[in-house]
This record gives sequence, C-alpha cells and structure tokens, in this order.
Amino acid sequence: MVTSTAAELEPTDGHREEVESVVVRFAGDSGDGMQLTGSQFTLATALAGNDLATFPDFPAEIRAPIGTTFGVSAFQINFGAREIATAGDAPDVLVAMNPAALKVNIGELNTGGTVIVDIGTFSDRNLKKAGFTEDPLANGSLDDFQVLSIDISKLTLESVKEFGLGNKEALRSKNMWTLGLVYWLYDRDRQPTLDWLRDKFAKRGNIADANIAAINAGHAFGETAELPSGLHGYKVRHADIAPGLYRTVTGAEALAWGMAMGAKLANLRLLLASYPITPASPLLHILAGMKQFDIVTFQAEDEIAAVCAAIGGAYAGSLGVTSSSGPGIALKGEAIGLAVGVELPLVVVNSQRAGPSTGMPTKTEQSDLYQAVFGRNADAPLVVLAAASPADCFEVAIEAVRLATKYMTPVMLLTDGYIGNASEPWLIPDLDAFEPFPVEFAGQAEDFHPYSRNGETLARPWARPGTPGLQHRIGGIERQDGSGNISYDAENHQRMTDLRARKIAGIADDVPPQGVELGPKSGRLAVVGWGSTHGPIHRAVGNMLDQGLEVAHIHLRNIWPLPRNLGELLSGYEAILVPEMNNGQLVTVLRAEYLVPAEGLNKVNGQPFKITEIENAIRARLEG
Amino acid sequence: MVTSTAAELEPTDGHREEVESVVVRFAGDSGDGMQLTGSQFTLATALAGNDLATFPDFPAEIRAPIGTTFGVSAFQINFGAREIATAGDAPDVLVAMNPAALKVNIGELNTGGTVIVDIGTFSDRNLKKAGFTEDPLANGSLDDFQVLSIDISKLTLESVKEFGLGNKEALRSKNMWTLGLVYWLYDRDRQPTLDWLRDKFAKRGNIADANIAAINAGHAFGETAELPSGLHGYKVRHADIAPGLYRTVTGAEALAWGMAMGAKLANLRLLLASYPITPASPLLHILAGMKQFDIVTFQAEDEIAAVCAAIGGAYAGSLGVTSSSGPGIALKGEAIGLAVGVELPLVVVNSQRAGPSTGMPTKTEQSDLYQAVFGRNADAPLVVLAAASPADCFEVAIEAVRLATKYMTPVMLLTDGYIGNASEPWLIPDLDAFEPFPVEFAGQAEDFHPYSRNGETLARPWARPGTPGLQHRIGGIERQDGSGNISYDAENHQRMTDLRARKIAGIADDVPPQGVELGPKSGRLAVVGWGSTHGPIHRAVGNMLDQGLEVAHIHLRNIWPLPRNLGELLSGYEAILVPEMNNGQLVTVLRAEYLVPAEGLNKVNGQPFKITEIENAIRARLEG
Amino acid sequence: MNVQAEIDTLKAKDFASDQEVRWCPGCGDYAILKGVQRTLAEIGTPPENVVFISGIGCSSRFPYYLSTYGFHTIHGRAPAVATGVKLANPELDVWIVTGDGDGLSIGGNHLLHVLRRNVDVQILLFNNEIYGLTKGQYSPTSRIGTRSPSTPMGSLDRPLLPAQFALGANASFVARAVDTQQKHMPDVLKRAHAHNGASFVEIYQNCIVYNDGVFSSFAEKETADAGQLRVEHGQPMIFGKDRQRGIRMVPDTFSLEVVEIGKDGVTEADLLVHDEGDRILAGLLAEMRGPDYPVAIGVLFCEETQSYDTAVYQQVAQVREHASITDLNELLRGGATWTVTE
Amino acid sequence: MNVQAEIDTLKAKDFASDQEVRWCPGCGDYAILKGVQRTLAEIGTPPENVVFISGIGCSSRFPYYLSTYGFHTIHGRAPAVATGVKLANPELDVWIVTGDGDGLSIGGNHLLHVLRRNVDVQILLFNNEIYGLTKGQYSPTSRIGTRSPSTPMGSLDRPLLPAQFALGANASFVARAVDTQQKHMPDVLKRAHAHNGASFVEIYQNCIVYNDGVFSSFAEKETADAGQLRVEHGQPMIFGKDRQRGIRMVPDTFSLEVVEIGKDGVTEADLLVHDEGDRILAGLLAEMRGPDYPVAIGVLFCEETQSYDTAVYQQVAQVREHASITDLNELLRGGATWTVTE
Ligand SMILES: Cc1ncc(C[n+]2csc(CCOP(=O)(O)OP(=O)(O)O)c2C)c(N)n1
Ligand SMILES: Cc1ncc(C[n+]2csc(CCOP(=O)(O)OP(=O)(O)O)c2C)c(N)n1
Ligand code: SF4
Ligand code: SF4
Ligand SMILES: [Mg+2]
Ligand SMILES: [Mg+2]
Repeated sequence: MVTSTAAELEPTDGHREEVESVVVRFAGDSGDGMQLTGSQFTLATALAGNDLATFPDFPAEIRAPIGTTFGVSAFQINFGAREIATAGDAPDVLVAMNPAALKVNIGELNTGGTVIVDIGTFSDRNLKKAGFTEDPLANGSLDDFQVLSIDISKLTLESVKEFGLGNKEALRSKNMWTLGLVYWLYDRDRQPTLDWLRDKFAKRGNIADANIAAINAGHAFGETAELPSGLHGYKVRHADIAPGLYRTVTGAEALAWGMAMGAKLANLRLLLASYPITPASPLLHILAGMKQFDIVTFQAEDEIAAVCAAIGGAYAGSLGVTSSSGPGIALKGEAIGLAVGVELPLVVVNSQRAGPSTGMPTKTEQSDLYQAVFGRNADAPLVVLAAASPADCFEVAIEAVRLATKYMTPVMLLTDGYIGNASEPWLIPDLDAFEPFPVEFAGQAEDFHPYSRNGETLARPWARPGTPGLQHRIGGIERQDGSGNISYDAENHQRMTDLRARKIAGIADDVPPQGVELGPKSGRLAVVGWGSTHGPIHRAVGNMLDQGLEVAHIHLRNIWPLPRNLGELLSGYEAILVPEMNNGQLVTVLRAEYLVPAEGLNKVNGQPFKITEIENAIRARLEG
Repeated sequence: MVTSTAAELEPTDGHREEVESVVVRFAGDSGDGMQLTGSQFTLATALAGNDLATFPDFPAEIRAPIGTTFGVSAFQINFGAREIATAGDAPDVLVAMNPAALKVNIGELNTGGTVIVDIGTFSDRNLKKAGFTEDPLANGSLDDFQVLSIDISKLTLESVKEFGLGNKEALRSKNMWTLGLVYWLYDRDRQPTLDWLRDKFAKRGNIADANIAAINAGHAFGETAELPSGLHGYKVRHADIAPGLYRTVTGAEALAWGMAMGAKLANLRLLLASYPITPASPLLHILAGMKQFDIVTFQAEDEIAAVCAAIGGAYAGSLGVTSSSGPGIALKGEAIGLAVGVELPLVVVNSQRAGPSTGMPTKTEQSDLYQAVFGRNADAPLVVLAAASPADCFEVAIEAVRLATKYMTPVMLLTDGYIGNASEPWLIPDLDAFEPFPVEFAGQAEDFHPYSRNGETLARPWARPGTPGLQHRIGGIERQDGSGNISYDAENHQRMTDLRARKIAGIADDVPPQGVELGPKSGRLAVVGWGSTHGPIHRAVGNMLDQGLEVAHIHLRNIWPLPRNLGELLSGYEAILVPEMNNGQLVTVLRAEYLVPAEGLNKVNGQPFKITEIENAIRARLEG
Repeated sequence: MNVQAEIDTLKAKDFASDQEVRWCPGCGDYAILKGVQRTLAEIGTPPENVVFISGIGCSSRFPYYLSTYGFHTIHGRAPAVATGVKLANPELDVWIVTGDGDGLSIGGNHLLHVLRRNVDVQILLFNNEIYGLTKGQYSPTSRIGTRSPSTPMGSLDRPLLPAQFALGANASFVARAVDTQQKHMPDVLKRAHAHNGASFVEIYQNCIVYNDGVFSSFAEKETADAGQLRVEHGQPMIFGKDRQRGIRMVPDTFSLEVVEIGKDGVTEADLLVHDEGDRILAGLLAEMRGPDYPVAIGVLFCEETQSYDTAVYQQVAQVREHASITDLNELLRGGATWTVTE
Repeated sequence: MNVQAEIDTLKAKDFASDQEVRWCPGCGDYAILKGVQRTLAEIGTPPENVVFISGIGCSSRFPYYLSTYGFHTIHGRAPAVATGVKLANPELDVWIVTGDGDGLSIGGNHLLHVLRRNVDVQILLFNNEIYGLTKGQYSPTSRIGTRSPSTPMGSLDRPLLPAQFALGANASFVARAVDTQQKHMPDVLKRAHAHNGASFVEIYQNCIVYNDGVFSSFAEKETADAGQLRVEHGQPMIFGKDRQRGIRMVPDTFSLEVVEIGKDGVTEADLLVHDEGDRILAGLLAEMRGPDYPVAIGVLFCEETQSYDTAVYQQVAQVREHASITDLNELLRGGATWTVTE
C-alpha cells in the first residue's frame, strides 16, 4: 500500500497517461455535496468531448446522522473516448470524503484502483461511526489499491481562510477542493464550474469566492504535489460523437419533457395527477414547474385518486397522465381496468423500484413487467412500453401519448429508478421537426355512437363534454357495441372482449418492426433485453462481438403488444438469453408467446447489471 | 305447434317414459319465487336418487319493474340416472311464468323441448313489457317446441280460493302450482315440500295451506289432464351414487364451511375481513352467522381495509381471510405484496365475475388467473388454488388454510360466480376423520429470529404478540435474512427474493401429483381445465371417450406452483387444449412453463361452457 | 360555462335520457331523479355543458337517466374522477352522485379531499343507510343494531353523520334534502349549484327493499311538519304543523333546545336565527335528530370562498404571464449545454 | 391484557429496541419517541402485550425503535391492520403511529373508520404539515401557499384540521400534544391509553429539514406559554406566562374569545370551564389558532363508550351462549339431507 500525506507530496512532471475510459465515484456524507460535485464534473467532462454516463446513489434516509454508513451519498461517472453505455461496472477511482464513504464503497473498487481519502475526517470517532474497528488506512486492508490520503479538510480550511467563514461553513468547500483535484487528474476545464458558482452564489459573494478558491487550491495541489508512484495525471481523448448541441439529461427530465412534447403534438392540455413516491416523484416536480406549457399538475390524496383524476381529465378531453412506482401502480389497477373498459386514453408511468411491497424504494429493479402486462382483473389488455435509457424516455413518452390518443387506450410506460436518476449526454432534438399527431375530437352530432369504431384502429370516438349534441353516458359495466349503453347481453360481451383484445393486438402493426441493435440477424445467441438493462447488454454484446462470439443484442421498447416480427426474429437464434433485473418476467412472456426456449439471466439486488456479468453469461452459453 | 288450454286437457293413461337425464329451467319474474321453486325441486330430485346439478340465474337489477325482461329470474336443474357434471347445456323443459321469461329463455331451449307457459299472464300489456310485438303463442314462433299453455294463474286462484287470501297473495302460490305439475311430470315425491311449507309458514297456517293446495292441484292437473300428444309423464331412474348422507351445497356454503373447518384443523380463530361485492358477499354472510365457531367477521370500509385487517389478524395469530371479486382483488394487490414480504399466512378468496372493470357482476368468468399469479408489483410469488365445483370448494378451502399456515404465505383461492351460486349433491364428510394440522406458534425466546427458516418448508416462525420475549418488528421494507431488521443490503435482497421464490416453488412437492381424470395418461389430446369448467369438460371428454376418441381430461387445482409432474405429463400428449372462460390465461402459464404447444378454447360471454362446445373443439382437433 | 341561452325553453324532460329507469318500483331514487331534472331545467345550463359523475351503487346509476354527459365510474372514486374533469375543463358544470356506501365507506377519502380542496362540484349523497345494490348490507350511516346479511345479530359500529363528516372535512357548503320533499329539493340543489366550491348535499332516500321507512319519523307526509326543520339564512328556526315550535340556544352552553312558541313566555324573537356562515351552528344542526329534535334540512352551512379549480387556473395564468421560457425548444436548451463539432 | 406485573420495574429504556434511530438529527420525532417510551414505562403493560402499528413515512419508522411488537405496514393502512389485530386479540395494547400524509392523505378513509367504529387503539398522528420521507411535498395539513417540490408556486388547497376531522368522524377521544412538551405529552398519552375506544392524539412535530419552525408560534420555549392553552376537564381555561389570560364564551354566540384576567373586570370565574364531554366545545377549541388565539392542547374531547372490539366479543359470547348448533358436523347435517343406500 502506498499512502502519502500532503506534506510529503512534491510536484509531478506534468506527464499525462492516455486512457480510453475511466469510472470515477465521488462518495461522502449526505451533507458533503457529492451530487453537486458529480454534476459539475459531468458537465466539465461533457465539455471535454467525452461520452459519458452517470449514476447518483442516494441514501435511503432523508438525513442520516453525520458519518454513518447509511448516510453515504455517492455519484458515479463513466466517461471515455469511446461510446459509453453504462455508468460503469466498478470505479477506477474512488473519492471517499469520510470513513463511512470508504467503508461502503471500497468493496466495489477495481483492483489496482485509486482511492482518494480525506484523512482529516479519519478520527477515532468517525471510524467507529462507520463501523471500523481498526484504521483501514493503517491495517493493510487497502493494499490492493493506490491510496492517496490527503487532509482535504485542513487544506480546504487553509485555502478559504481569507474569506472569513466560520469553520463549518468553510468546510463546506471541501467538495470543491476535491473537485479541483479531480479536474486536474483528468485535465478538465474549471471555468464552467467557476461560472456556475458565481451565478449560484451571486448574492453571497464570499461563498462563491471561497468555493472558487477551494477548487483552485485542489487543482494546484494536483499540479504541484508529488503523487505516489503510479499516480499521475490522465488524458481522455474526445469521443467520436455526432455533432450538435448537447446537454445532460436525466430520465426524469426527459420523461417530463417528452410528456409535454407528446401533449403538444397531440394538441392537448396535459393533466398530470400523481401522488409522491420514490423514485417517481420527480416527474410531478418537474411538470409542476412547467405550467406555462398548458400543463396542470395535481397532487392527489392517493394513487387511486390520481389515476381517477387522470381518467376524469381524459374524459374531459385532456391528456391524462398518472405516475407512480410499483406499490402505487398496484393501487391503480382497478381504475386502469375502468380506462380499458371505457376506452379512454391514459398514460400510466411506472418508475420501478425494488420490491415486493415497500421493498427498497431507493434501489432499482425491473420487476413490474408482470404487473404491467397482466396485473388487472379480467381480460384487460393495454399497451406497455419501456424506456431503455435516460434520453430514450423522451421518445418513449411521445410514443406513449401517440398510441394512447390514436387507439383510445391506456398505455403503461415502464421506467425505473436507475433510468430516472441517471443522466447521459443528449443531442437536443429540434422539436419543430417532430410530426404532430393532433387529436380529432368527435364533432358531428349526427350518427354519433360513443362505441362506434374507426375501421383501421378500432378506436372509438373521443367526444368531449361541452360538445353540443354528443351527450352520452359511459361506465365500467359492459357497454353495448355501438351505443355504449349498459349491456348484459352474452354475445355482446364476447364481441366487446374480442374487440378490446384485437384493438391492442393490432397496434403491433403500427410500431416499428423489431430490429437487432448489434450482431447478426440470426445465429447462435440473441440477448434480449428491455428497459434499463440496455447499457450493460449493449456494451457486453459489443465486447463479445469484438472477441468474435456470435451474439446479438435485441432490445424491446414494445413490451405489449410485441412487435409483429419478433417471433420470427427470435426463431432465428439457437439460444435466447433474457437478462432482467427481476426473477424472470419478460422471459415468461416470450416463452408463452413464441414457444422459444428463452432463458433468464436474473439479478435482483437493487443494482444494475454489470457488463461482466452479462459477458460471463454470454461466454458460458457460447463457449461452455 | 301444439298448444292446449286447460279446458281441452284430459287425463293421460299413466304411462311414463324413461329418460336418462333431463334439464329443466324454471323462469319467471323476480317476484315469482323461481329460486325457491328450484331449490324445492332440487331436494325432491335428490331424494328420488338422481344425480343433479343446478344453476340459479338472478337478474342484475335488485327488483326490476314487474314483467320486464331484465327482471327475469331463472333456476336450471340437470338431473339424471347417470353422473351429472353440469347444470346442462340447454333446457329440455322451460317453465315460463310470464311473457318476459319466455322471451329471455326460449332461445336456449332444445329443439323439440317443452315449454310450459302461464297463459294467464299473456296480456297485451305484459307482452309489450316483455318486448313482444306479436303474441308468440299465436304467431308460429314456437313451432319447434311442445307448448303447454295453461292458465296457471286462474287455476291457482281456484285451488286456493277456500283460504280467503287476497288476489295478490293468492297468486303467490302460482309457483307451487307449477311445481306440483312438474313434480307429476317427473314423478317426484311432494311430501318433503309439503313438510317444508308447514315449517316455513308455521305461524301463518292459511298460507301454508294455500301453497299445499296449489301444489296438489298442479299435481292433480298433470295426473288428470290430457296432455298434448307427445307429452306425458317421465321417469328418471336412480343414479348410481355412492351411499351415505347427502345434502345439496352451493359453492358459497362449501367455501364457508371449508374455511371454518380449515381454521379448526389449524386450531386457529378465523377472522374474515371483507367488503360486500357480487358474487363474493355470500361468504361474508354465511360466516357472519357462524360466530359460535370461533369466527369473527368484519365488514371493512373497503377492500384495502379488509385485506389489511386480515393481515393484522394473521399478525396477531388468527387465520386471516379476505374475500372479494375481481375489482376488489385488484385493490388488494399492494397489501397482498406486504403479506408476501412479511410472510404471514393469509387466504384471499376471489369469486371471479365478468370484467374488465365493473363488467357484468352477475355473470361468470374465470379471467382473474393472470391477476392471481402475476398481479402485484415486483416478484411476489404466492400460492394459487382453484375450486372446480361447488362441493370442491370445501376441500380447496381446507387446503388453502393448510398451505397458508404451513408455509407462512398468502394463498389465493379462485372460485367464480357460477360455482358460488350453483349447487350439487354432496356426500357430507365426517369432519372428525380429517387430519388436523395445528399451527405451532413460536414460543422459545432463546435464539428466536423472526426470519429464521424451517429447513424443510422454508417458512419463518409465527410469533404471536402477547408471547413474552418474542417481541420483534416486521415490515414492508426488505428484511435482513434471519433478524428481519430493515436491510438495504444488495446481496440480502437477492437472497431474500430467491428464498421467497424457492419457498413457493417448493410447495409443488407438498401437493398431490397431477392426475388424469379421464382418458389415457398420454396420447393425442389432453384437455386441461381449471375451476368451474370442470363439469362441461368432464362430460365432454367422457362423451368423446365413449365415442372412441383418444382424449384425456386433466383438471388443475394447483395453479401456482404447478404440480411437480405436470410438465412431464403434458409432454406426453400431442396436443393440449385449454378451455377457459377468459381470453387465454392458464394457457399462457402452461406454454411459458413447459414450452408445450397448448392452445386455448376461449369463451367470455358470461356463460359457462356448453358440453357441445367442448365436444366440437375436441372433434375438430382429433377428426379435422 | 353557464351559458343561459336556453333558459326559457329547457324543461325537466329535456334532461331525461332514452334509457329505461331500472330502480325498484317505489325507490326514493325516482323522486330525486325528478327533482334533479327539474333543477337542471331551472338552472338552464345547456345539457352539453353538464356532466354527472357517479360511483357504483343503485344511486350511482343516476347518470344513465339524464341527457347530459355522464360517467358511471367505479366504486367510491367519483369525486376523484370529477376533480380530474374540473381540472381539465373548469367551465363544465360537474355533479357527483354517490351513496352512503359509495361516498362514505369505500369513497370516504376522496369525498374528504374533494370537500377540503373545495373543487367546484355539486355532490349529491343519497343516504339510504344501507347498501342497496349489493342486497342490503349495513353501511357507515346505518344505526347501531341494524340487522343485515353481514350483521345478522345487528351492527355494532357507530354511524357517521354525513353532514358532520363534511363539516369536519372543512367543507364550504353543507346542505340536506329529502327525497319526498319535491318542492324543497330544487331550491337546495340550486343553491348548491350557485356555490363556488364543493357543495355537499345529503339527500335522505328511502330504499323500499332493504331499509324501508328508516326515515319515516320525518320524511313522510304525516311526519314532515313535525319532524323537519327547514333552515333558511336570516330566518328564525320555526317548525311544526302550525309553526308553533322553534329552536333556541340553551343559555351559557353550546347547545340547542326545542321550545313551544307561546308557552312559558317564549316568543318568536327568542328563537335562534339561522346563520349559514356559522360552522359551529351548522354542527349543532347536523347533530339534531328525533325523537326529541326535528331533522334540519336546507342549507346548513355556506361559506363563500374561491374554489380550487379557480385558484389552479389563476396560478396557471400567473405563471404564463411571468414565465421567461415559454417554448419547449428553449426549455431544452436552457441550463448547461455544449456543442460537439465535426 | 393490562397485566401490571412489572409496573414498578419498567423504565423508559426498557422500551427501546436495539435498532439505531435514523431520523434526521434534530427531528421532532426523537422527542416523541422519548415521550412514548416514558409513557409506556409509566403505564407498565409488559412489552410483549404492546403492539405498535404504523404506515409509511418518517414518523412510521417509529415501531422499529421500540422493544414491543411492531409492524411497519404500508402507506396509510395502519388503522386497518390495527383493527385486524384488535379483532384477533382484543387483549393487546395497540398503538398506531401515522403522519399527516399517511393518516390524512392516503389513509384518510381508514382513519375515518377506525375512529367512527371506535376500535380500542391509540392513534398518534405526527403532524409536521409536510411529507418528510418523500422529501418535502406539501400535505393535507399544509397551509395554503406552502411552497414544495410539487407546489413550486405555493399550494392552493384548504388544509384539514386533524382534530376537527376526528370530531367529524364521530371520534370518542380527541387530544393534542406537542413534541417539545415532554412533561405534558405522557399525561395525554396515558389518558389516550386509558380510554376504551379509539383515541386520537395529534402531535405537533417539527420537521427540521422540510418544514422547520412551522409551529414556532406556539411550540418553542419562548412561545409555549402565550401560544398554548392546556385544557383540563373541569378547569377554567387559563394560559399565558403569568396565567393572566383566559378563554370566555362570547355571549349569545357559538364562539370563544380571549380575555385578560383583571382587565375590564374579567375574573377567573368568567372563564370557560373545560368540559371534555362537549363535542361542540371541542370543535371550537380545535379551531383556535394564532395569532389571536392560543392553540389548545390536552384532551379536547372524551366520551365514555364501549369500544367496537368489546362489542364484537360480547356479541360472539351471546351467540355462543344461545347457539343451538355448536358443532360443524352438526351444521353440515342441518337442513335438508337424504341418505343414499347401496
Ligand atoms: C371495488 C368494488 N367493491 C365493491 C363493489 C360492490 N358494491 C357495489 S355498490 C356497493 C354499495 C352500494 O351502497 P351505496 O353506495 O349506499 O348505494 P345504494 O345502492 O344504497 O344506492 C358495493 C359494496 C364494487 N362494485 N366495487
Ligand atoms: C402506496 C404508496 N404511495 C406512496 C408512498 C410514498 N410515501 C411514503 S411516506 C409518504 C408521505 C409521508 O408523509 P407523512 O405521513 O406526513 O410522514 P412524515 O414523513 O412527514 O413523517 C409517501 C407519499 C408509499 N410508500 N406507498
Ligand atoms: S335496492 Fe333500494 S336503493 Fe336500490 S333501487 Fe331498490 S329500493 Fe332503490
Ligand atoms: S425529513 Fe423531517 S420528519 Fe423526516 S426525519 Fe427528517 S426532520 Fe424528521
Ligand atoms: Mg346506500
Ligand atoms: Mg408529515
């Protein structure tokens, strides 16, 4: 183990090693500002022209006691000179702002990786709080890593001395000092962060000054201190990225904007009715701040009220959207059945999290596919779509609105806590280039039948209250074909059940045929994914293809109905592997639909797949 | 068409034709007492030694205006000298107490069948109310049937004249007059009904007398009137039935008693928490009247409260049972997930009805299998059992209690409106002969871990509040293996998810291997059913076997986990046909589990399968 | 959109749909249907701007029998659906029809919150103290001891008083009507409609099949005069056949008593004058019941406030006025961006 | 089972579990935990006969920190679970812990019904006027204008007053405590425990992270005396640092006013004497709030009645006593049967 204290460190020679990609994790106490540090580093990295993906990892507790392991907050970024598909399996660099952060994260660091610790926080008391019985910096437990022990606390205090802050306030700049050091390590430009600090603390100039001084001090430390052997500056070259204007976007943002855009394309007011729940709340929060875009948001008394208000909004001619996570979606099941029966458009967003029951609200999982496809009483088919990445949420949201309004049907949109919180660079689309799909409300009183059907889509007309002459009654009791009046007629129920099923099944003709993202269009093995497993599958299949294995990546957006060509496509592979962050759900649907011997690769530990896990599974099947 | 008025009729010669089985449907206005008539006829038929099955068909409205089609109430009975599997595809005899009853039911009568109508109700006004534009008795529309038009109203009034009842009250005996006639037709003993009338109207002797006089008059009419040619008395011989003490039982009764029996065998207090809903309410009603058997019933404010109260009861050491129908079960989904997570025993009864949404509450369907197996957020496996007939409810209820308490798991018991209301003869079991399975609560404070596991069942201990030293905390957040403390640990969640799945999967070893009810153990075609399709499948397969076709009947009680041997069993058939009163749900599960090319035979018109429908499907597959 | 265009021409029958009414003969719902149709005609909002939303129950079949827009939703959820309708289009006249089971058992939470939020809807709760549609189980308003299929030995739980519940929910309008009081009902309903906010109207309704006569002590012709106190804002509280009885405050207490005018020196001037704005008084009126007290009907409480939907759209208007970014393209390009060049 | 065996030996710390308490440092929940542990020790029911049931929220973590039986259920449903516990075993001491979101938003219906039914449980509603656990959205008790992540421009809906809601729900016991009033709280909680029926206790709780200081006008050391009126049955309503202020009925109205003792001839005898049995008075007390009025704490209302669970088991006992068929075998053989012989 190599550790050094600040005093020993001397300037390096300025040599920078080139690396293709790096994973850095910032970890500290909830109060240490790690999320902010991470997002500034992300921006700087994007500006440096790297591709990247990030993932924040919040503690489950709101504000755990300082220094405890369950109060640790982390932010991971994977960036590189090549396409980046995930936030990275394991960090190459771990920044640990206190013993607890070290404790929680060290297990995941790559062997030979670098740990930067703020030794100023390694008091006996803090070690004990973190659950260490011995000092990990002294007992050899870090021998596999490069350890850079710096008294960041002290150095920060020194660097901001002149601004006359209290000790507590001054220490708040520790994260910026650290960021400065990491900026130096990867040769990032500090300027945007300095600008951002000026702007953010415009009214508290000395805070801005202190933070800026801290960044600069951290950076200078890197430039001037002699790092332990093997540690030096790195260079990560430009990635080959499509030109254009970029920003980073989280899944929650992309979803909110996509929903707003979908409503605009449909020419509808958007009514989002929701009830807070982790990790779904951000959609509500973001749309609540977008009222200028003909958006109304409603925090209902519970999830049932939320979905019902969205249905009411749809009945009155708005785009009704409701949003929750697993337990809340379970509560909406009965009402979603009503929407299926009355055939009103409705978008239901499920930000999945680990379950069952309350489960682990802050951990990710993709285990609500069954609930989405099957989770209602009776035969109640609807459309299920899944977003594959933060940026993908934008398009999937628009598609959800398109299908809901065109086919007068509820659409369940599956995303998850990982996608929602993770961010990635996004080539900002030109919204004016999107094809509008304005809703045509029923307008003609003559020959109006609320349950007549469009010959092509089988959708019934959408007649808005307020339209003269179109008064009609709908409800949850079976409706007579055509008139919509209550009907207990046996054959009518058969016909209506068939119509509802056919309408949804027919949507398979209106969605793109399933493509193959990587690899051959038939062959030995297809890895079929959906949702947020996209990144690791994509990279793993890419790597295996590079290594000459015959494997393809197929990723489903359309979970129900499945794309028309999927059965044929899958039958072209000898084996099918379905990685899912659940106990095997899509795999059930594929097996039942196509009688293909698809096998699951399942993981439910609240963590996204690692690329290596998928690589290993592919190898086991092709080489074993 | 042959019609006769009472005046024309002369005595017959007393000859009785022997028939193997007959289907009779009594139909009249809701106020005409058809259900009562039917149940008396059922009793007389049982006493005559026939096998039988019955099905009542109530109107959806509480009390529709008299004489309307939607106010028609019917009761069908199939009885015979052979084993009777269903209430019959189509009636051979229709008793229509008014024009509306004729209108609603005539379409289902077998060609050549007999209609008995009370011509005294065929006024212009009543015809119009029933939606007839012409008199169906006069316009040749009944030419395909034997029509017996009798002025039952008038004959009844005459027969009860001497008891001094008002006109309205006197007419109430019409149903008994008719029953007397039908008793004569099928040579049934009147005495039990006469006794029952005496008992029922013990305090209103003249009402009893009038009804008795009406029965006797109806009977005498049959004996003395000359029936139209082709119409005469019938004889249905004893069926070959196991000896013993019998009663008729509806599914709702058998379910209630089975639940009470299960609780007794488990040595537990039974807490039923429910919220009224058609067709599930009878379980609540029946158990509410059984408080002397250590049964507490609770009408909760809604279905969510009901399931939660049942869970609370289970936590406190009772047998928690909750019961509803599709829409109500949908509401319980979130809480059932809690029960899965905290691993408490819970029995959830779903009396299925036609959906989606409110659907057709009084019509039957089996479309909640998806909801039962898949309808919760996250991976939340539980046990799903299905009852096949009214009497089967008794055993399935006991089995549900046994599995719930032995494995500390929720069990979903599927029944449906058809089973619940239908009745069949039941060889009353000797309850003392049942093997008890008393629950062993945790009692030892030393080394108590709420999430330790029984090595064989994987069940956790059940520690009742009130037990000194076992205080512990459980909840919906993921629990640490062993201690049950809150845990966000990644590997623990994986382990617990796997344990929950393994525990349920392991139950496959504790249920009987799947048998074949009829036909070969492998071969050309297996018809696989579940729930209330049992009757028609059984009879249809039996008939086809009689005709030399190679077809088997397999009927599943264990829907999840599936019996251990089922995959192998199914793989022995070339084709598998799965008749379901839904759009194809069990078939999905079988295909996904075993990759067998099972096909659905689906029907969702609110009516049970007809035997011929299944016969035709079998023939199409074997002869086509 | 209270366009009064056809006010002079609309008749009660213009608000009847073509569907056959399917309640039990003699059910109190028929009378309420008539009363509502008459009220709608008198209000005069064109039928296309009127929406009736209901849950599930006999009462909740109501929308099918009206020529307006109607939505028969699911059990207990009508207030939530109606809130969505108002948020999507606040111009519509929205009425909710619910029962004592639908509104106070499974739907209690939504009723609570629609009242608290003060969404501009009219809520008609048909209270028959029983579950009609599911064949007669007791409800949260059933009196202790009610024998029903689920309580064969009599119910044991304390009932709710719907008006008291509504007051506790911070409702801004609470009123009562009786199915048999055909003249009185439209007045109450018109007041409910005029109120800007959530108007709660409990309507005593006789279920002839499962709970016949449960209100006979005040709802029948013979008992109405002695059993009902019709309150009117600013008017003294008088009742009885000869209008000889009245309600007075019991001095130095928070309670009311029945007095005989002309007896023990009591004059009309001693009687309490109804004040719709007094929530506490409304609570006292809500609690009154027989045999010693008359049942108060009419508008028990009315507080003028802004409705939730009005406030929502005011806020939207404010945001629109002050928003710096009003174009989605612009929003996406706000914050930190960077350009990648070829 | 109120076995008082260990009454002399049980200490507050005997009611602490081995789990690390994980609320934010400075959260009012810590003080309530202390108060409850002290109360439990003073009541002296052995820990194995005590059950705490909660929903979801910061407050609902409570059971983990007690050495009693505990069940952390799902959002809003604790009253329903607790009802099941009491119906299964009425001997247990059952406490419900809930928040303003858990209890009054998603769980409003269950709270309504557990109160109405009068199940013998103690309900502690931690009111911090915010959703803590989900990071600060407004709740049904948040004041109009509350800015929160879901209402960035300020909330628009009228809040509920929990005590008023409980009274409207026909609750038989309604009380209030304050997290900072450590001496007062156990008295209130012991009264709640002693009450046979559903006891509703609203506890004002400071959420230091998302709603800090929302009760500062009466909950802090400096403001407590002037801001709180501690009501006690049979005692005149006096408050203020020097106990110089009091509450008086405004003559001929249903309202209260604050008076200064010794000013304008007001003496203690003029003050209103608290009557726990007066639901209307309780409603008036519930409505009082600053700046002009003190906030009433203590037992606002208490009505002695039979609890639901007691009644249920009485009825069961009656049935047992009178049932003619007490054996299942016999039941199955009741009614019409027939014998088939070989
Ligand atoms: C989720 C759900 N639970 C239960 C039911 C069954 N159900 C329908 S109406 C009703 C109660 C009706 O009572 P009330 O609201 O008083 O209406 P009424 O029939 O008396 O007018 C019940 C329990 C249902 N349709 N849906
Ligand atoms: C069904 C469901 N919906 C939503 C949530 C998310 N959720 C958890 S706690 C909570 C609100 C907590 O507020 P409150 O009851 O006031 O408790 P506090 O945290 O303020 O103590 C919400 C919305 C959930 N866990 N389950
Ligand atoms: S059951 Fe009662 S409430 Fe329902 S329609 Fe009949 S009389 Fe009316
Ligand atoms: S968020 Fe608020 S209520 Fe929750 S623990 Fe922190 S301070 Fe307490
Ligand atoms: Mg009712
Ligand atoms: Mg709160």
